Amino acid sequence: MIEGNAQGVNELADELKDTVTLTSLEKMIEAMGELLSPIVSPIANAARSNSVWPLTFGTSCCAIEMMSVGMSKFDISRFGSEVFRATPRQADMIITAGTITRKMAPALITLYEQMPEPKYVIAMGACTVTGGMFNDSYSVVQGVDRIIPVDIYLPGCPPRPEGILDALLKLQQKIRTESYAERKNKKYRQNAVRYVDYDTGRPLEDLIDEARYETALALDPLKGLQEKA
Amino acid sequence: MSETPAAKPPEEPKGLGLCGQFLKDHGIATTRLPDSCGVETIEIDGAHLEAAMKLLRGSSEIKLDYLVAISGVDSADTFDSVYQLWSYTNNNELIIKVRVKKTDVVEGQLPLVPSLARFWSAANWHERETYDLVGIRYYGHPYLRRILNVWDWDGHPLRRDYKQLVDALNDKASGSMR
Amino acid sequence: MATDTEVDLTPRLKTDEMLINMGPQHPATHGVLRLILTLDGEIVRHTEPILGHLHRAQEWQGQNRTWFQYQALIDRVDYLSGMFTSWAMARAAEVVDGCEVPERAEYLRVMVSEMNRITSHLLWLGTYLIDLGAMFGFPFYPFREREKLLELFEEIAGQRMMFNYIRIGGVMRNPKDAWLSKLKRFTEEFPDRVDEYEAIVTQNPIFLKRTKGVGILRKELGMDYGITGPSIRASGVNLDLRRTKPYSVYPKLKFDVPLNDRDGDTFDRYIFRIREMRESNEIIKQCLDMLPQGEISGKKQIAGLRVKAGEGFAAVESPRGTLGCYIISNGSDRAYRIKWRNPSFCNLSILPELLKNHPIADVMAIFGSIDVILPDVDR
Amino acid sequence: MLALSLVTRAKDSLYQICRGLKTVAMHTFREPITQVYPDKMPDTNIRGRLALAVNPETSEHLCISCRQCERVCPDKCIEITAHKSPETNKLELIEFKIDHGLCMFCGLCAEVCPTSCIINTNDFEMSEYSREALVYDLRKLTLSQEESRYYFDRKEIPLPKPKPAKAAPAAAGAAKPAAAGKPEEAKSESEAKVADAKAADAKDAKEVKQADEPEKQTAAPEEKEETENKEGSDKSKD
Amino acid sequence: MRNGAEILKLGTLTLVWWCIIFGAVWAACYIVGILIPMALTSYESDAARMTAETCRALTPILSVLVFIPINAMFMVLFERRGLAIFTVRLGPNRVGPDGYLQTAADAVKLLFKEDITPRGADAFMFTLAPIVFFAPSIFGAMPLLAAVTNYHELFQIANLPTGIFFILAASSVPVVGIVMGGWASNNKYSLVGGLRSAAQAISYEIPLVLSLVTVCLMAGTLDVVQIAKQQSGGILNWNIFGGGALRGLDQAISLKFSSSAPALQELSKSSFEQVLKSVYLEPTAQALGLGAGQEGLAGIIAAFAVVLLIGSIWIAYGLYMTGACAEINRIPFDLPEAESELVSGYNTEYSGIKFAIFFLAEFTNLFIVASIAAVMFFGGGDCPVPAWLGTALGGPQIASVINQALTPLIEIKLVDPPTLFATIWVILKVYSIVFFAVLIRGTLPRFRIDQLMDFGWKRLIPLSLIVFVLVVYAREFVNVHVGT
Repeated sequence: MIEGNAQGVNELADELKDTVTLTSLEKMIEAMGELLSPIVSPIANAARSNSVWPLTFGTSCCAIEMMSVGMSKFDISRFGSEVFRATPRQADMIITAGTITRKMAPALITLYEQMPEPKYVIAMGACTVTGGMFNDSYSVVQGVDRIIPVDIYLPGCPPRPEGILDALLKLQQKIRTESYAERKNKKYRQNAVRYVDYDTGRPLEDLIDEARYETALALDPLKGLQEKA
Repeated sequence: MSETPAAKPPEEPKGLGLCGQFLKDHGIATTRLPDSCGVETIEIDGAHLEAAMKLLRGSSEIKLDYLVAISGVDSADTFDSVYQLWSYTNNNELIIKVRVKKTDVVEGQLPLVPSLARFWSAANWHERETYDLVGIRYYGHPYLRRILNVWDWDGHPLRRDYKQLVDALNDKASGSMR
Repeated sequence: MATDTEVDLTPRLKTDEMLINMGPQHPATHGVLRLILTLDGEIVRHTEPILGHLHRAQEWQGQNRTWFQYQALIDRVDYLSGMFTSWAMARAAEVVDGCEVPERAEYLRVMVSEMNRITSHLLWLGTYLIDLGAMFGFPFYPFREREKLLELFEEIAGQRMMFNYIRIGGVMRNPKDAWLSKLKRFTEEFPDRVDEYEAIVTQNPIFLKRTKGVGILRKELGMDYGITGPSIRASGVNLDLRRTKPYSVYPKLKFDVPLNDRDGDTFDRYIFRIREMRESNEIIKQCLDMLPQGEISGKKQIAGLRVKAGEGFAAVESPRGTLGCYIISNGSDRAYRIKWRNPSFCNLSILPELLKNHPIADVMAIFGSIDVILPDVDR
Repeated sequence: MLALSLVTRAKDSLYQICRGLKTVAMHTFREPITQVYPDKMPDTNIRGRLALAVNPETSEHLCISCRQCERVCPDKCIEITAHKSPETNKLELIEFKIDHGLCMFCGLCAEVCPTSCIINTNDFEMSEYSREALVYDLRKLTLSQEESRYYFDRKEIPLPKPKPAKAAPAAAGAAKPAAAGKPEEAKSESEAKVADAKAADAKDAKEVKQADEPEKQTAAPEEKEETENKEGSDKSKD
Repeated sequence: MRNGAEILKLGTLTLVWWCIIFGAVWAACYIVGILIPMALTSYESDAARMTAETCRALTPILSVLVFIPINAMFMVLFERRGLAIFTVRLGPNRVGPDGYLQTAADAVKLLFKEDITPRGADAFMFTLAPIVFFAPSIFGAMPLLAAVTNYHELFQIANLPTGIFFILAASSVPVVGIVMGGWASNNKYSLVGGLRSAAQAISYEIPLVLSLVTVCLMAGTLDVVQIAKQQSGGILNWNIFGGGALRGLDQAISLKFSSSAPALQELSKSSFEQVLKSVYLEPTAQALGLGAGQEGLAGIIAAFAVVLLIGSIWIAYGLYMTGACAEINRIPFDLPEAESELVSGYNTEYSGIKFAIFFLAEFTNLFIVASIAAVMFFGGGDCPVPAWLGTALGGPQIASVINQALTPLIEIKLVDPPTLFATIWVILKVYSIVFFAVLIRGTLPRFRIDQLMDFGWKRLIPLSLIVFVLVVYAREFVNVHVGT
């Protein structure tokens, strides 16, 4: 599951990273270096800040408020962010709406890594900022910034939809002022290991657990009784 | 409150209740426990559980046809598996407890209770959950594996002696007040 | 010409089975359910739900928080109907403790709970239509009415979703007259809005095709799996705790419990929820008329709130079914064991049965129709 | 026959679709219900950001460092540092920290506060760029006099009692005007402690129930106060 | 009208964007097609002549290339604002003045996003797919250009005698792109989406083509320019009203109107009847071989045939729109990218600029099917006001006033009034259809794949065949466009 073994973690993380080629204009800008970046960056940043497409990612209560903010009364579309994309490949921002548990953490990391750069994270709600009211639960990740880098922390349980708009505005402010190089140099601490094999469909855990169960049964004194039943 | 609250402290039950009598008629011995808030509560031996459940569910007079919940309780000296049964047809209620003494549990193994999942589908996930959280092994369950926690979780969190794992995901963070 | 329900979905050509891993992040799984579907072409042969992606240890929290603290927390068990989770625990604690609840508090509880039932069903309606593909227009309308109710909740409880309003022994706050009149105005205009939804959805031929005859839940099967709530009532089991095991002031109120006379399909489950919303509206109206004066709490709301020793199980009829709470108290300021009997958990267990031999597109139609809330499943 | 039924069905379907389309299209002529948030702030009473109120009339700080809120908080997001002042022998507040990233805005602290000091404001714009910025200290938490007046008015909290007339001679530290209300408050604080510890006995006389009923409090034994104060100063070392 | 302000805002936005689109396209065409050749005429060399000719020949392509991205941007904005109006909210209104630049920001952002090729994907096919998806919408739009610009000389080069055939052929290519994208992504959702798309496109191509063939049958030609020309002269001449079946009525009424002087009443009355007789009765009688005394019967049959024809064409239009919605994957036929089932369908793995191309092509396709409908059913660039009514309302005077006002522009060939009016009418018609598509998107849920197939094969295809046969017979009794 989750281990502290940093070496193994990094190796596995590298292995499972699924981005292989970069062909975007961003790459070109990088190649041209300092020359073009100051001209293009402001335009790109202005465009980015005004079209932050969130990923449809919601785990619990905050997801409902995230839904509400897209609805008529609060209408996130005014800021151009109503395009909730279901696939991380087309999203710019992930609002971690709701508690992230240890079981969910690998999925969240996968999603985050699947998103194309530049990507932003809003940690929404007490659960994802610090763990909140579940801060001593055995199964809850105490703050989503332990597994992915967070740009905006939005407290509340759940935050009001206006709070989300406020966070979005602050994020837009941040996007407008940051530079590409800054963003690129940002590294984050990777604490969790994926244990689910998302590629082959049948999860690893099933197979291993079944095997374990079988062994356990073999040792079980009541196996005969069970077979009779 | 429309129903009478059990304000008085639970006194010792007088005799067998409706269901207890019914089971006795069919040759299954039960022990009556103090009523929990006006609902008949019986204790039954694990070996007879399946037979008793089949009787209670099938007979027309009792017909407890809803298995509402199965709870595992880590009591002081026993592991309890508590079955909440309701009847849709005649509004009966019954609580059945199967108790496994902690002293009977082999060191390093889980307490054993027979599974109902083979003939009562509702029991399937409840038993898995109880196995996961309280650590009661329901033998005869078709697919007894952890349902809520990850597959290689250590320990059973709702046990009284459960020690929480501390790692990079829940240690004391510098920024947090905890 | 064969009707659409009789379309033979068995493939003539035998092909390899494909595993599709739906979730835990998928737009249609309402959060974080993970379904491992074994597909034969587009037909689902086997489903394995994997839960626990939102397991937040609510029961464990119950043992480690005082009663007073835990009351504030349990709205999160089923966040769409927080009033009901509060109420279930409050009832269980009251049954164990034996304290009286003032009548005004009971009426207020019924009122806010029925409001909450409406918000829950409205949200379900919106998301269900999103599941069925009408994601750009219709879902906005139920949310509009939901927001009106949430405004009222905010006024009386201080939060839009995590109310912390129903307490052990009573309720938290007395509503003002302005609040009551606002609510009254809402109840008067709400039936028109429901008519509007029905005009768009109920007779829509595409909607009918997607829902009629899909995911038929047999009565016996449902009872075997312990299904409760509108899902089982749509299949003809008259299990509504407000009627069968009446609690609170429900016996004094007049309302219908809609009941089906055949095995319900997805469409029935939809129409039953619509009807339930109308009934809830009626209940609120009656409560507004009958609301007595008096105290609102029979137990002092203090930090050291205690419940007498004992054990008990109490349930309320939540929008999703029987929401029960099994409490073992040893007389201290925190519970010895709290076990939740969540309707979503039990209702979800039937999903593999219902999905069998349906095309993959029906996974959403069926899964949406049983109205599952993931924290209610995972706790 | 079959053709006729098909035509009828097609006609019905078309009609129903058109009915739906009409209903949607007619929404064109309804007023948008959108609240233009950054331009227009919502006007509701919510359990928002936590803050420490001052007395709206005298602008003295209401906190008496009784630690009720710290103890009742389910998230343990409140941290109070207080020490016993050597001159007055009363508790003095040094630091008050609330981690808003941890807070779940349940309002329990405001409920149990005996002096209506800690309140939920209507503010919800708390998002920050860093985790540390969410931990609010005493300076950031304390409201101005006007704000306090606004919230006392808005939330319909009864105003704190004016300081008793004979408090002035009792207080040794009369040189410090801000602490003038302390004796009275210290008493209620000790009552709160007792009430909390013995809540199960439910002795009504010693109970501090609601934040809006501070006037019901009665005097508490003096020796209790001493012990509680010691405990408080012990805690403040942590 | 409690929502007057919002509707007005949407109207202003539409006008402004149309001005931008037209300004851009107009300027591009003018510079490349007219200004540069004009400047080159002074040089009398082969090279100069060659260059001028090349420039002229490239104008249609250039106009499409300029038009498509800007137009798609506007359409996305239009849809978002339109949906916002249906759902009682405001829609994007922050970027630029009142949100005019929202989609421009989106486009720039997508341009600068990281472009990911997933591990295990076929990189070549993965890159090719959006191109294959997008390219047909460029060259497929080409033959329509001449039809919608009132056969302007610059765009004549793009016309084909078998224009509609070419357009249909081009419009069935994008599905190859979808299947390629779905397969190359190495993602099960993508694959299912791509295969669904293939099945759907094949099924719905047939009713779509058959309904257009019905129109071609009435027109007697495959040339879109011819079809557009035939329908000129007001709403009664359009194919949606029987493709000239009402032309006789039109002529008759125009005679009545044109000779409203009291002295000529008698004459006009006789000519009214004569016209009706010559247009309706005689062909019917001729077709049925009826004698002189059976005018009554012939009249009834002629009336019946006209009604039948118009009814059939309406059904054909319905079929066309249904098929077109399915072709371009819009709700209720958006199964290939069904969001609640297949995450995002065939474009699940696409990001950045490739996704932008998919997005662009989707909306361009919507525009193209709407403009096909406008040309084939709604008279192309024809003014809906019938000629006689226009005359009565003073149409010619207005036209001459406008002509006079534009004289300086006309002299430098910047403006060609017929082309201008034609394009304005086409755009109005196309956006009406687009608006309807938005309304449908806001209302209907999605089909299921097997129901979709059923609906296509068991309902639409038989129905389109029936319509086809009905039109074949009905046009025998009515004088439709053929022969004018």
